[in-house]
Amino acid sequence: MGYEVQTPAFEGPFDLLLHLILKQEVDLWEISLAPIIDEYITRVAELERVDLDVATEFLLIAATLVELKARRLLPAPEPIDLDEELARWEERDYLLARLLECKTFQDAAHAIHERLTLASHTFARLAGPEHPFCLLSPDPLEQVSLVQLAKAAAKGLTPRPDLTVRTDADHITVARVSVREAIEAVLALLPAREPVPFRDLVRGVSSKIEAIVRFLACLELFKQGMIDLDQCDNFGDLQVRMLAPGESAELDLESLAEWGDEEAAPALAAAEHEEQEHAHEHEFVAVPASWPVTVMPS
Amino acid sequence: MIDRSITAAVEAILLVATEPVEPGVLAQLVEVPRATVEDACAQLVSEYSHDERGFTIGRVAGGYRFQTDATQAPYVERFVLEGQTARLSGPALETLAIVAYKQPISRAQLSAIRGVNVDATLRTLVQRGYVEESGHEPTPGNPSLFSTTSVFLEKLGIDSLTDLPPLADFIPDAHVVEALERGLRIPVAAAASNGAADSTGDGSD
Amino acid sequence: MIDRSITAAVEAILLVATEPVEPGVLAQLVEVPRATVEDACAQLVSEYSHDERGFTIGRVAGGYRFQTDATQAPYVERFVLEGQTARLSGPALETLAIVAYKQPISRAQLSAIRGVNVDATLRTLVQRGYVEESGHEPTPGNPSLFSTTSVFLEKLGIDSLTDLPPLADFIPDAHVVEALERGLRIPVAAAASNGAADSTGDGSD
Repeated sequence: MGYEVQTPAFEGPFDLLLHLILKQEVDLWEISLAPIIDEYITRVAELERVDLDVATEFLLIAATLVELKARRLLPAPEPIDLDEELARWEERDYLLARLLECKTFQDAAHAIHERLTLASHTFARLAGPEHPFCLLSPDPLEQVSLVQLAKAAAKGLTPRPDLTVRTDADHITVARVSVREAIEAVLALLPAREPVPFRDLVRGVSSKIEAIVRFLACLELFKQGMIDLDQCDNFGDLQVRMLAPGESAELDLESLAEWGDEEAAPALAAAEHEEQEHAHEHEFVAVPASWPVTVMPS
Repeated sequence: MIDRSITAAVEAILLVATEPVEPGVLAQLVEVPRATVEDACAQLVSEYSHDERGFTIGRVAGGYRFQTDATQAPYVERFVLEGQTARLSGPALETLAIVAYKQPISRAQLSAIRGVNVDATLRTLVQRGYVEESGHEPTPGNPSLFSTTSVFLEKLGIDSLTDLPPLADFIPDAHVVEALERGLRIPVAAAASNGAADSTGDGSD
Repeated sequence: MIDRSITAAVEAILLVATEPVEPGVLAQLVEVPRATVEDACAQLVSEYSHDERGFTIGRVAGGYRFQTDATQAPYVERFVLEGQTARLSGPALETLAIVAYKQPISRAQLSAIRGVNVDATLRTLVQRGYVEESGHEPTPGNPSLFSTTSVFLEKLGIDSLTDLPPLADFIPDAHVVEALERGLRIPVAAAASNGAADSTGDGSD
């Protein structure tokens, strides 16, 4: 049996662990750790720049979990080394402390959210002085320097990351992107034999979700033996090469059905919009179990 | 006597309004006849006066608005003169700056860039004389295009728009091109030749 | 009871203000002690509430301001079409909470607590005006430190950071700690001391 971990778009390992332990009441020993780690690696792969501190932190936590779990699986050695035992508790306490801290701020965030909502029901008066008086006020621009103006323009023009969530899901524009279409797009972009960086295959796509789906398309093509994937260095560009007719298989469109595009794309899109608190259950990315989710350097 | 729920709604709406609100609009919002709105306002005026409030409701330009009571003018003048109200709010300054760098620009383009409705801010800027309607876009509906005025240049102490510091100096690298593209209209001929590559000179044309 | 001339002056000034006015500034303008201003505002708040007015005086971000009464929100929202609907996402809220309680705080410290990279969420918060760069850490590389802004206080409708509920209120209670401990329990020691008593989790693997 074993607990099947589905991996919604959690904001990292703490979120995920808290969810599993507190909400699902899962005993960590019953969890398969691989999906958690896969999920994390997939996320890291999506990042443009890897924050080494955070990545290291995750490794430490993952290692602690693996160790805790491994010990659990092995029969206890007869005499227990006291030092080792202490170290083990130390590791566990560290993880526990981190989780408690994370939980504390999650609850604080909840309180702040409530205050924000409450306060959003009152509106401040912004009209300012009425007619004769408004002429009296010193000219506002006199206090503004050219540099301030330019900074304001830069601030206003810098594309704002859209991480906001609307109140209900109806407002979310779901980008309907299908893996099938992405496969066609990828095939159209790939030259006969030259390897192309994956980066080039997503040039010009308008949303992250499209890029993700193109990536999935590449994985599908790889699985079907149509293309070859190669990554020379850690975090290096993923090279995508079309296999020559002789070495490649036929594209099996039938198997694409397992994608259930209608389901998968909205799920991905929703995940990209960042989850609403209670919507975790609906945002699992529908990745078939047989999938090579990570592409490691060869 | 008008019901409290009606006067309270009228008070709340007038409090947040930045321009006089027509009785018809108030009537629609509060879902009562226009005459009721007018009675409500009259009643409020008399209550405020009876309670010796520092404000009243005035009827100007066909609408109602909150205004200070004439007896309090000395205090209001002092407050306004000290410049407490004179700062351009962050959003207003950003909108003005975007007009400066992206002119001529339509209301819709501004709203798209700012991510919010800019009507109120734009009105303030026009009232202040910093921004003016400078033409119309040759698209359906002929939306107005806005540009900065010579008053704007004067206040900033510069001769022409070319004296504005290049925007590229203030935008983090990765965002420059995208930011510049966002604000760009597609003036048919220019876009074809320059595209977005022309980053620094953008403010000047 | 505060004299009518004082309350009226306070009302008039607050009516024309576009940002919360500090009690000290009001005191200076009206030429009364600060405490009198505070009493006057408290008195006005209770009068407005008694009279069922659609507005009140709020104390936010260190000052007083006129604001609509929460009960009138439906009417006001109808009028102010651009509802302030853009909600913060869960992750953004959590990051905001950490900044609020741990400020000033660096990006790295934030990431460490959240367990994920916070660049994007932090950028949203800065752009929304909730958070700003407030200084630099005196360590190699001088990383930026972030703090909440007065906009944050205004949006929360609180006067100062001390009005935030104490963080201690959110420290997980015993049953959460217990659940986490259970989730992370180290079975070996238990197995050694208790023998076979601990049998629940074993079968699953």
